[in-house]
Amino acid sequence: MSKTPPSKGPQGPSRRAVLAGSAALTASLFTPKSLLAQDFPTAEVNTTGLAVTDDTVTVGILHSITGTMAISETGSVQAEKLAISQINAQGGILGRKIEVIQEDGASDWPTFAEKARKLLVNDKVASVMGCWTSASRKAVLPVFEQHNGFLYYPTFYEGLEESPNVIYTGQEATQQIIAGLDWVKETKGANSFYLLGSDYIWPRTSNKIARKHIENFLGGKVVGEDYYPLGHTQFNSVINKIRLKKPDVIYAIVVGGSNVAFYKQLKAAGIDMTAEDPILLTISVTEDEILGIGGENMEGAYACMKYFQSLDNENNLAFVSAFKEMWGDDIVIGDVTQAAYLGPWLWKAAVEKAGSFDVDKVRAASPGIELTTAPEGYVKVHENHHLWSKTRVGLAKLDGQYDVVFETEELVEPDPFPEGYQ
Amino acid sequence: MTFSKNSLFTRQELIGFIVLAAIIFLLLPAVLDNFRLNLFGKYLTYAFVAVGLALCWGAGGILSLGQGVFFGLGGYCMAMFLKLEASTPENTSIQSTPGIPDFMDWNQLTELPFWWVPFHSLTIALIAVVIVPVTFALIIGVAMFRRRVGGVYFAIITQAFAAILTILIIGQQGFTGGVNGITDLRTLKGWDIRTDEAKEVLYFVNAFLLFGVLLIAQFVRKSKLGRILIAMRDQEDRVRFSGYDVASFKIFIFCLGAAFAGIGGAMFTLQVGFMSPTLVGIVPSIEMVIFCAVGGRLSILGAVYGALLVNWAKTSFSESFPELWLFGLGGLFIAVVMLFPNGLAGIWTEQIMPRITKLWAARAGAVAPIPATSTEEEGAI
Amino acid sequence: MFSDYSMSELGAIFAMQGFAGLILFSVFVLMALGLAIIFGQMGVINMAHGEFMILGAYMTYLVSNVFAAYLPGLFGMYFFVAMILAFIASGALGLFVEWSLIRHLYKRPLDTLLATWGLSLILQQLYRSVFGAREVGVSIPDWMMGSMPVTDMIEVPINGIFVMVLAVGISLAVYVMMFRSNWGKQVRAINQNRVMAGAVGINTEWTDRLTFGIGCGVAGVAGSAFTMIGSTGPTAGQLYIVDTFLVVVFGGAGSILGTIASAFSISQAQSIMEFFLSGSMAKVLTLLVVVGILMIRPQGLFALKLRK
Amino acid sequence: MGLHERYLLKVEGLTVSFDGFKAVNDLSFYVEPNECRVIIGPNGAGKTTVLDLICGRTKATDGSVKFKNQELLQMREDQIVHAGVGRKFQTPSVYEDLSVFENLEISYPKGYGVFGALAFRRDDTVQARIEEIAETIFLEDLLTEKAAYLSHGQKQWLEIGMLLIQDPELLMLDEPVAGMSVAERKKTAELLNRIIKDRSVIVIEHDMGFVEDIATRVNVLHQGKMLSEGSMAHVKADPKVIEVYLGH
Repeated sequence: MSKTPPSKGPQGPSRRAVLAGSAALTASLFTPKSLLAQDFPTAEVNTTGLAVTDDTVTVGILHSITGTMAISETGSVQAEKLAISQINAQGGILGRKIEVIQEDGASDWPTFAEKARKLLVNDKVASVMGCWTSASRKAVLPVFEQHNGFLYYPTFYEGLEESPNVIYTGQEATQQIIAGLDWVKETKGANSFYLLGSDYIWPRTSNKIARKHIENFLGGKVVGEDYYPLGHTQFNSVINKIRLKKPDVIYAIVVGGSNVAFYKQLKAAGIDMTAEDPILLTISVTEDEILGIGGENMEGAYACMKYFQSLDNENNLAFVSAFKEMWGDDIVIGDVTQAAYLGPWLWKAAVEKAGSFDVDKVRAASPGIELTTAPEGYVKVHENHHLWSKTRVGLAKLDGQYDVVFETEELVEPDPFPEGYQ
Repeated sequence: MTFSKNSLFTRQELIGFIVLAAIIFLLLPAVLDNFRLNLFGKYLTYAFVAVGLALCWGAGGILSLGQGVFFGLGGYCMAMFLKLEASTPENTSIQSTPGIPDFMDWNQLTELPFWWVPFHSLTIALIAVVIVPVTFALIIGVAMFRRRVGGVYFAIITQAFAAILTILIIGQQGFTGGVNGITDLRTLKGWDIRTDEAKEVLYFVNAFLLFGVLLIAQFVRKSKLGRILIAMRDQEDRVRFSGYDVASFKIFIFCLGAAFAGIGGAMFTLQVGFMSPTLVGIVPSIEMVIFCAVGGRLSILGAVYGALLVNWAKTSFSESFPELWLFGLGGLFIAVVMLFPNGLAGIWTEQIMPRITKLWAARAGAVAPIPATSTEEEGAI
Repeated sequence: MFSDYSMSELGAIFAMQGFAGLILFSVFVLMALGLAIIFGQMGVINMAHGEFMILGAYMTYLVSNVFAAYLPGLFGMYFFVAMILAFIASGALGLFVEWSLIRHLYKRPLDTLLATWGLSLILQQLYRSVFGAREVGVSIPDWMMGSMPVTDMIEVPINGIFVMVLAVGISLAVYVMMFRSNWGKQVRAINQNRVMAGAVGINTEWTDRLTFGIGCGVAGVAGSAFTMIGSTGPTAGQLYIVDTFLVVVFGGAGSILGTIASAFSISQAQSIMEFFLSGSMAKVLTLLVVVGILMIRPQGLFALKLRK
Repeated sequence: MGLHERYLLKVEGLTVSFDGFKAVNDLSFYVEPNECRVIIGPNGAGKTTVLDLICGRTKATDGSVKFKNQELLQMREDQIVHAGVGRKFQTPSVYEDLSVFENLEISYPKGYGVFGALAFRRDDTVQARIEEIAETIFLEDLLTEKAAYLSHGQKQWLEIGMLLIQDPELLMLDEPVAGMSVAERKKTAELLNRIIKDRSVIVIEHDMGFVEDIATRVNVLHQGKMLSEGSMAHVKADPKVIEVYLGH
């Protein structure tokens, strides 16, 4: 790995006004630590030439602002900016204000790689919050490993990865899937499942895990499995198949625009999810997606993930109100948005634990970091760079929010390479 | 213009080639840092496609909206070799089946598919980079041109091919890496392609190959075949009734464009470090056409400038105004079509050259002029 | 593949899939009719066709919001207002685009492709700036979202029927306009011989503009109808473009009837295959078959054999 | 079927129908070597279609076209050209983006294949031949001019030149003097008279004076069928012809 020392000392980050109204934020919950920059001389906290000055530190935000993925990634950008502005309002990290350089991945994986390189090589950012799809993460991964960058990745994903240069703040597949399947088996007595997904790696891997769990651990059976191309908008055929096979549960991992088409057509075909015959269980529809689908088309479906906007705890109430204050009252917050919000906080905690911005030291300090202030509740960084977190099941309501109907008692251990599910 | 010479270049064209060579081999490496140089290296891989399009579309009048298919096929051939080299049993020991690419393992494949096996050999992979796209182009070309499908229909059908291949690659992820593509490529015969030095070397390899392709393109254009292409574009029937089998010429030039695109794709994989279906689809295929159109669809040098300019604009525009760059790109499409149908090359030959010539002529009487100043202007385009 | 099912189930499958195919057919017809007018009659390749559809969808979204806020009592009826406004909005944009762009490019059909592609990028960003990057949810009146049981196996979605009725209605309207109205006569005359049509006193400029506008307007209505079954977002239009062009080309450009026949055969083939194969493979196979047939019969299903 | 060595071209039972409309209907005629055959007939009689059928531009529905005993109907256009049949279109079709020299060069009968075209060199023989033809078609001073800048008549000559350079045994000309000025017409007549000497020619023409000048035999077509065939004097006297041309 090359860690080229800068020739001209730390470069000043380009100052771009991204933080507005941070003073107005309710940050009272997050007890400010009064760390002063002079206690942490720049030469000591930054030995690898990152963009750290005596009073600022620069991080990158790398998401799609344009293209098909912009729909999904907007919430993550907003959450990351909120977290950063709150951290700054508390005095920043090691007495340094966070400055942000934002780059557009444009829903295009080579562009992600290119921008990641720019952030790491030209801008020398101390860490990056970014990526959404697995494809974009896979594209930037070699760049982060080569230039020893540090990425906080917010999306729930298929697992099968454990990079020293990434902290995965969303759930990996087993965390999200198994608890939900157990729940539907125990409380609803579900035995037969119809697996459905958009045709790419996350739904396919997730359904593979789901199938193994259903067949090997729950003693249930999978009566059908189907994949449609990304962006597909005609689901009448699969709805017919479902009606014919009469499964207890439709396990749906449809994403993007297809989601909207699928649920509207499901409802129009007379499958009333509130009747729970069959039950619809999804891991891909957050509150964000419901905005597009429409609450009336989603009502009665169950979603399984770690966070819902309606979570009733102090952390979350403060988070939701701060979020709305910054980004408007109409906004909704989904699982990934919350996970994105954790990124800057986890990084802050790790930097402060390490007493340094150096990536190697931050990495070493990361496992074991705890966050008691997370909106989802208590989380902890695992040795494998994923988070211990609880998994919850929500019931979709007409207003587009979920009622949390189930929550695991303990934190679920992340297991990106699950034995017995390969 | 003289008609008695068989020479490859006119004086002007020779100057054009030299200027472009100076820019690519000297100027860019001198002024750009490693990161930006690598970026321009990536842009230059698109130039391969654009040069092919300048022949197919500009000279031959065949607009393909599926060049991404060939770019992708070339790129995937290269990526398959690199992935196999990266997937040694030692590197992949945590898999249930070590020694096969990671994504195959995730998809419960327990052995390498037979059509992957030949890609253990670099020689075969390098041949495949050209042969696979050309074979594909040959099949499409024979089917379409023998039946005299052309123009708009050809464009739409090639576009459908881009859609089909994208869906196939994404759907067959056990064999292709799916939507993530083939990622995490590391070494080429033990040589680490991720280091800064490697990237620099690859830039120059890429540049040399591009000039090889440009020379081939120039040769084709200057040959009788090049003139037949132009003749075909204007009066296809006349060419046919002059005794030429028009379809075979179209097939040839389409295959040549596919070969160029394949080489470009392979160089893309080497420089960027992965290959993914997003480079195969409709959107990149159409963008490649715009590189060619911006450069001036007839000009092979223009195609290179077009690829550089549009991509550079895309990168810098999206750095400065991420939320607005689609307006810029869309506007560029429209402006080129409406205002500068001959692109940069047109601006050069219609606006700039005449002025320089005039200037030169005016000064010729007084002082012996040095036309070197003109060359810098082209670099600024 | 058939052995999994009993005879009565197979009967139901074919009935239901046939019906699903009919819905898909209606969707294809709606998508393709506007393009069949523009591409078939004028030879203009409108790559922004999907964006014109999405404009119609956004109009529907706006109208639904207005009704929900000011006329909640009439909410059940808003869809009809929305479709009319969608036609007007997309049509007006079409007129403007024809005037500012297309009319300069009639002699360069491939260039219209590039220019309209640029236009589609601009429209996408415009939608994103105005409506946000996220998809918007269009609430559909309740009466349109149910289904009617036919037997206990077979249920018929009402919005499917609505789309079908709409497809038939618009096809008829287009047919009447093309073959019974003065405008249609002029369009066909121009299509056959532009110079001569101009010479006999047809205002070719205005007829072109109107044709383009009507084609775009029809696209807008289609987009409006699609809010019932699909998503409304800035980039949703791109999803339709390949299918749409293939339907038109497969039918034989220039033939409205061909477009309808091609929509029918493609949709039925796809829908039957979808039942027995995975959705992705069904799509790939359908596209391959269409492209394969086009290679054998490039003029499409319905094309006149002409003296050159 | 007996061998009729005296005929260069045998057209027998030639028929083509477009969606049921028979543009050419059961047409037969024979052309001898060094003959100049003129086809006349009112508009829509199927004259141009006959030429299209012979040179392969339109596929026949039925019948046979034999050129030197080879069946042309099975052959591709370029193969028909190689067999020795040249065709000039009604509207001048030259390559406007290329120079006069390049226009002629493309028709030079060498390097027909893809790789032949790549390897083709402009040697002295090629150059001499092109200059010779250019002189014949009155364009020797315009060799470097772009074809787009030629006058209508000059374009017609250029296209004739492009055929001459291939030295076809059978030359088919579709209204070679249409749209020309009087002076150009005169020059063209002179040109045609020179070039029809050592080959067979089929000409479509309306100008009766011109036809009388050059024709060996005349075919009169009407509604896709042969109305009359023979010498100019013969067809002029044929009542059926008079009926069609002067009737009503």
